[in-house]
Amino acid sequence: GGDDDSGSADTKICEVTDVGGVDDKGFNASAWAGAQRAAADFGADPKVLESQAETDYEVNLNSFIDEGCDLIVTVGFLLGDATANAANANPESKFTIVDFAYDPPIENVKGLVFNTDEAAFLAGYVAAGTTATGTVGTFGGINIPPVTIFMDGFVRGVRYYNAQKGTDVQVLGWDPDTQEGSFTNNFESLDDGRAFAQSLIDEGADIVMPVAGPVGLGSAQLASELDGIYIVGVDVDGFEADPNNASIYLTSVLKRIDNAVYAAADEALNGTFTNDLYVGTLENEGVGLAPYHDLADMVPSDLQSEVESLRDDIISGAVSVSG
Amino acid sequence: MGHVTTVTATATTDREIRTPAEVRRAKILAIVYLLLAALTLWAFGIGSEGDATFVISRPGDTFEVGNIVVPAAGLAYVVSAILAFLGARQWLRGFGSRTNLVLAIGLGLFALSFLAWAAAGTSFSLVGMFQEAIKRAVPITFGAISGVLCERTGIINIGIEGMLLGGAFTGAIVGSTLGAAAGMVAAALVGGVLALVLAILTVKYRVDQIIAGVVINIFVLGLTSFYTSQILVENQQLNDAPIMRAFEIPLLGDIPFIGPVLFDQNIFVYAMYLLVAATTYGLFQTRWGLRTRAVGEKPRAADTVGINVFSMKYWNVILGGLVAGFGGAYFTIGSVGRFDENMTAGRGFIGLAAMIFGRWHPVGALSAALVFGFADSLQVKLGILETPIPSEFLAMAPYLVTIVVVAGLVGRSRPPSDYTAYVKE
Amino acid sequence: MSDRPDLPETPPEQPGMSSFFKDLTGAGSQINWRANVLVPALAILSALIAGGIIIAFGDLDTLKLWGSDPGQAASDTLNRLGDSYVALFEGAVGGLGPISETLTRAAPLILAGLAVAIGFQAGLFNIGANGQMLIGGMFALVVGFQFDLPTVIHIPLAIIAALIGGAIWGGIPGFLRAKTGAHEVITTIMLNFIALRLVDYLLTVEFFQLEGRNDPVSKSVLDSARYPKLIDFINARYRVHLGIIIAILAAWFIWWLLYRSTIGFEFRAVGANPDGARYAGMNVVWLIVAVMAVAGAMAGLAGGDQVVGTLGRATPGFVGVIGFDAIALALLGRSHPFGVVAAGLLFGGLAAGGQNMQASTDVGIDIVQVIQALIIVFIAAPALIKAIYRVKADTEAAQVSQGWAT
Amino acid sequence: MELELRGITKRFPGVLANDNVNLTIRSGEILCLLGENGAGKSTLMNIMYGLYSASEGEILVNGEVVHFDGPGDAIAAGIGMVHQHFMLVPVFTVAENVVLGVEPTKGPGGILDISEARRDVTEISSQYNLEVDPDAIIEDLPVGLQQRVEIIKVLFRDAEILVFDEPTAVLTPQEVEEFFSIIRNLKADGKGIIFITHKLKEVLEIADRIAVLRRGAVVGEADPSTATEKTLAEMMVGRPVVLTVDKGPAQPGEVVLEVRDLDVLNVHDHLAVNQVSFDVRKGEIVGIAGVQGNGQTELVEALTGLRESVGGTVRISGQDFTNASPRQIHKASVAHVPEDRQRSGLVLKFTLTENFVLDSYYDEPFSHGIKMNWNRSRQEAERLIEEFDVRTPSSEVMASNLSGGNQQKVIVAREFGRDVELVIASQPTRGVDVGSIEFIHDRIVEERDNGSAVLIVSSELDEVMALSDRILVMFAGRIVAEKRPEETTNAELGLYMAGSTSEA
Ligand SMILES: Nc1ncnc2c1ncn2[C@@H]1O[C@H](COP(=O)(O)OP(=O)(O)OP(=O)(O)O)[C@@H](O)[C@H]1O
Ligand SMILES: Nc1ncnc2c1ncn2[C@@H]1O[C@H](COP(=O)(O)OP(=O)(O)OP(=O)(O)O)[C@@H](O)[C@H]1O
Ligand SMILES: [Mg+2]
Ligand SMILES: [Mg+2]
Repeated sequence: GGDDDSGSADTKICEVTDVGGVDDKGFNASAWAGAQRAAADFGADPKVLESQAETDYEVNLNSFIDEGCDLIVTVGFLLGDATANAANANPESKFTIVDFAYDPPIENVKGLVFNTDEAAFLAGYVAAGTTATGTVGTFGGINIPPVTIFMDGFVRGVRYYNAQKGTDVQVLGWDPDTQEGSFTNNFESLDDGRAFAQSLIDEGADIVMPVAGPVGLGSAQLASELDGIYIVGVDVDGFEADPNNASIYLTSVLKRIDNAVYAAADEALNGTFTNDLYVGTLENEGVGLAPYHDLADMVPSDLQSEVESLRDDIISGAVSVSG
Repeated sequence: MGHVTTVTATATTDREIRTPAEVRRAKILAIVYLLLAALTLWAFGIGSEGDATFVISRPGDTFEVGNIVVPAAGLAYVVSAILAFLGARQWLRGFGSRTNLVLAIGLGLFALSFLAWAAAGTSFSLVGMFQEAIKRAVPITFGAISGVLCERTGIINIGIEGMLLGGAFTGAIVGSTLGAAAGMVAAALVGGVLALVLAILTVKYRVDQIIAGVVINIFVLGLTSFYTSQILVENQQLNDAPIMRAFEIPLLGDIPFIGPVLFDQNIFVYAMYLLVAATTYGLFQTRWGLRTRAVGEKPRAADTVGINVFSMKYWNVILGGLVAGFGGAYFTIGSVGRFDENMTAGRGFIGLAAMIFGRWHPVGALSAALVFGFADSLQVKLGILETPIPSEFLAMAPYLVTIVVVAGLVGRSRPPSDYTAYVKE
Repeated sequence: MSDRPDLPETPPEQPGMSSFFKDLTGAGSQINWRANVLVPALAILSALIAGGIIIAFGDLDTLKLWGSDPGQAASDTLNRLGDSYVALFEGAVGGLGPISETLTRAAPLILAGLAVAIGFQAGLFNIGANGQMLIGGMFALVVGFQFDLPTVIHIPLAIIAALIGGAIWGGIPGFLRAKTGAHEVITTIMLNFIALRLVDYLLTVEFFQLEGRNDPVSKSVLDSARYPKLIDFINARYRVHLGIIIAILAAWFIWWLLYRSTIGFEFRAVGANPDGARYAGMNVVWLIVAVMAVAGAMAGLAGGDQVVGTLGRATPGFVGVIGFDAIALALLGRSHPFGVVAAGLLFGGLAAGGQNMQASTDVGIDIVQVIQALIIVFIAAPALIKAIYRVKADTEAAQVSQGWAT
Repeated sequence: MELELRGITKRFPGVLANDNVNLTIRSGEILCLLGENGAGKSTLMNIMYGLYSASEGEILVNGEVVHFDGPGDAIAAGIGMVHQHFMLVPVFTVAENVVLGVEPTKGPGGILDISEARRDVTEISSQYNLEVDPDAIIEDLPVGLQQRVEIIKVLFRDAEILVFDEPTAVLTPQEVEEFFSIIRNLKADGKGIIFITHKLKEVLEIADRIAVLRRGAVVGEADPSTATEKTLAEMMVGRPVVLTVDKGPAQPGEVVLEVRDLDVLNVHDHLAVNQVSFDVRKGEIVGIAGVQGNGQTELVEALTGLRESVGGTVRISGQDFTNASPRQIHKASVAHVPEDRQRSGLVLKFTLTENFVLDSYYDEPFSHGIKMNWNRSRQEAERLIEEFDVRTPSSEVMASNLSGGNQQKVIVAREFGRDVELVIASQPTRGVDVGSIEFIHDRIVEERDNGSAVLIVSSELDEVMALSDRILVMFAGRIVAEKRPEETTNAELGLYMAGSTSEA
């Protein structure tokens, strides 16, 4: 096994990535960011093992268990089974898994899930209120729930806007009812990011939400070369994550995986660890809408305030995002 | 005796005879036409209503041109009729030397009808799609031309994929640090170095050419992935190259449809046009070309007239590497400025297919690459026209087209070279 | 007749190890240790050295240090390399756990390696092992979760399914090559991509998906179809399973097929000289399809090993890059089934060790890929090795390709 | 000019191809180089032409030691060579081939001046009356014309010393005469000429001096005025040789092979065999004569199932075997000695044992079901090696390690080793030394006398004359004449081979 003595004395926060790798600019990355921040604040050292293939999950988990990590962070549904097995085999270790929930819950695993559609709903509403062409678009990486939940929320947000304002803003690239739409089928090719955004723009979209990790950077790049084209970022605030093209991010659908992981680490290292499912919502700011930054004056102030109240309505349940 | 031997000239006679293989192939092709006709009729014709609106100009073009509106069903009926006719004619007489041309036209019509069906009831931008097709053809063309240069001197270059990837990687890093121009040069150079390795392995050590190429692919993939995770992840500033913007060529750019599609592109596209022209002229009009082809076709013959076979092979392969490396820079400097593991995703191999499809001729290679580019941009486009086809299948399109093309045509195309390692005692 | 050298008094060959060595040495009368043992060994050594250099360059801080304090930099680099390779070694053979891990990873590698080696033996270059693994795996998967049968029937059934799936996916390029001359190098690679997408799609289909979830994760294989673990009674974590035994049996079978059966004779004849094969009345067209189908079947078995052996389910791209490592492996094993087994164990060790290296040092796991590529470079060009180490070995470079069109 | 080879030695893996050879050639003379296959003639010439580098020894031009790094240097030194196997690029035009390597160019960047090239070609061809169309594509030209292109090529590089390596092997007697007058012109023009051949008559007709090579060494020079075919042959082989085959008269029985109106296409889809009909009877040897490339290859391939015919029928012992598979034909007990042993007759990477069962492995006793019986195969191999005197250390060495002649013996042994009703042998003794030729010829006659029908295809007129009971001449895909050897002459057959049709 992979046990080496270096620093097994002090506390460790350990992440096992899925096959996307730690530099996926997506959930592996934000989980890692949270782990690192927590490690810094609580004087632990952060460790990560990248999984190259399915077969690696079990091994990576085991080597962390051997290292006696205080919290093992696993990322994504692919690690669902492996994490469950490891947790059951090692009741004394603590785990937390991103984007996954067990039912019934496992004693020593904390699931971290996010109602991303709540935030995406708001983004859709903003986009619908801001578009000049009356058409907005979105595309995804792979047709899987953690991706399509963004697209569902986005489209429903637009529809809600149309319903409110009697407008007819079109959304290209996703149909929540048939669950079919436009997908790059990868989370790597920035060139696809360009191409898919371009084809949406060709059809008149002027605001695009790419839900495909780094692929979106390609779309942002394209947008920054054209004028009047804006991007809605996902997961993290594109304005900060992608400084080159900061100016074209209308807003971003925040999915604060980092905060959730940080919180879990906090619990684990300070003896308050529970296996209660963590659900990121607008309410607990596990998900949210990023500020408009440079484009603030592009979003009419009354639209801004409508978004604020819409947020409260969603939190209060007055408006349902799963429309 | 002059006259005696001229009698011997060719053992042919007036009696026109086709090989059984030819006949079989012709019939198969005919059946393909008929199947396409049936498919068009059944899938795109019957029961599909609504007009498809093809947008062929962009807002802001110098000359705005009206949209083309076609009834999907109507078009399908016409196309399937034509295809059926082609099939019948193919079965009865065949098209002789024009077979491929006709096939291309037939497939084009089929694609058109397919589009009309997909876009029925909505509108979509042909300009956009063709523009995208050209962009996507760029790395494929560079790969294919690289292949042509190598194979014309008798070296199979399976390593194109690796050279593209190496170029992309280098372009990103050098571009980020020393600027785009330096990035493109460096990318080309890296391609050249990889090609040199290929040349040494195959020419000097007589390693099986295909193995050598595959080695280069695996090696570059491993190396770039290793350094990406090892260096680029922590040092994003090394992976943030400037990007070549598209610029419109005066006048040409104003031609309706053609203009925006062909002449409002970035430097790589224009470089592609130049490259194709240059290699075509070079291969068939210059001394270098004659010698290159001689070395490929019959190395010993070239050797006996004092041509240095080895250095010809070395230089042409290296040249091919430079081309592939530069083409690789398209992925980063020419498109998104950022390198990602295995971002070439098989384009190098599609380039090889394009080379074969294009019969080892630069212009042929370009046309073939455009077909793939089209298939590629088509799948992007179809995603947003809610077609019932799952996106995973759309994503297969370029690869399927490649297989169909190679299977359909390589059988009949004769490689221009003797690929066996040249031995000199 | 007088001046004709006498034949050696050796009795006619008995099948078995001696003849295995004969095969291993081509047709030479005595064992060619230099060509088949020494050169590969040196190739591996060289690859490790070159890999070390690459690792060194992967560490910017130390690289910077060279400017200021070369001595320190040197020792840092050496330590880093030392740690890395020690970790690599321990992770591969440092105890029962690592060995179990090595064997677990060796099984699919060996099977996929056979898939490539068979191709080489018949002059075909099968780069499609990955796709064939995926399809074979999916076939085994369906059998694995769909039917509820006693183990003694269920496992063999899953194996057969895997063989069939792989054979189909391998047979297609074979057929295309034989009938249209489409070169297998291109078609197999394209079929890899297609298989990848196909699996992505299938995993979104109700029938395959885990009940109650719509992630692209398949239903789990029933226990009755899972390969039993071999030494989990010692430690539940030792996951080496039946797969490795199946792999070795498969290697033996392929050896028998190639060197003891008429079919193998035909395979090898087609590979060595297609014209000669036609002249000898062999059905070259059928043979090419058959070769690719058999190769595909082996790859399919490798995919099955992953699904009903190691993983128990299918997810997008569940075979990783095993199918590509298999190429290096087949070359290293000189396309001989038993050579493939040896090479498979080595690469299994590299994979397990690389895992451990990543865990205990900061050296990324991709380096294993690089080292494997380097191994092929040196293997593919024995002349290179001979030049470097001044070995006198009459090894000629492996030859597989037969140009483009047939 | 004077060119001297001094102490030239050349080693190949396992072969001493040239052994301390000394040779001199001067302007205005014709030197004939004689030697059996593999004696080292081509190797020596290739060294002189800078293609191979000598292991030892040196080359002197006009007394100066020169060093050739490649043909370029040799050409520069005024040496030209017409190779045994033509060195032309098949898909190029005549003009392109002639100027290749010394292309006339116009403007910058080496742009080809092809019209200039055309002019040069026409000039030379008119000067030495070697008419040929500068724009013809080489692969469409018959060998005779291809040879002219080679000669023009050499003259275009104004060579002083011209080497011809077995130029007459592919020519009809008439073409040979034509060729001789050409080189006589060249000689008169002050060129020095080295002329390589196996054919003793030709040597005596044309040579000023004769040098004989054996096993790589010069075994002596001969004076054409005094030498006879017999003495030359003995110098070549190193022992007395019988130059004729002794065989009794044939007793033809019933028809075994019956070919009617056969049409076969060649690789370029041209009709290579055109309405060919003939019979071969039990107990007779039928020889097909003809210049290479007149359809013999395609004919044999069609008869043995290696090429689809597009018209006509083939019957063997009464049954229809038109377009049957090689396997079916093999099962009909037909022996086939293929034209190109290395390409199709053998698998060079296989052991002799494997090669001996190459076409019968699929059946008892060599296999049972799909299980090979290697012990049995090996015994068979050793039997055949014994019986056919194949020179090899053991049955387990690779075929590639055998000499050409011994490789041929392996094939003959495999095909004649079982009892067959029909023997089809093309070029049975190509590249085989005189000793082996005798042996193989005797075996062929023996097969006939054992009651097989035998079909021989050979471009060696002498061989056809010596072996056949009936001779068919093939020209341009047709059978243009049928003769009995005793009622015809080389000269007459040569006429038919050159296309003048039979009025008999
Ligand atoms: N490239 C080579 N490698 C190894 N051996 C060779 C090579 N070329 C020729 N040889 C050997 O060298 C010897 C001389 O060959 P060479 O071709 O010179 O004979 P030759 O006199 O020209 O015979 P032929 O009359 O058949 O042309 C033969 O034993 C031949 O097998
Ligand atoms: N290309 C080659 N590579 C390696 N060894 C060769 C080659 N050619 C010939 N030899 C070796 O040289 C020996 C002599 O071969 P060579 O071809 O000279 O015979 P030969 O004199 O031509 O007799 P034959 O007339 O039967 O061909 C052979 O036994 C063979 O082992
Ligand atoms: Mg010989
Ligand atoms: Mg010769």
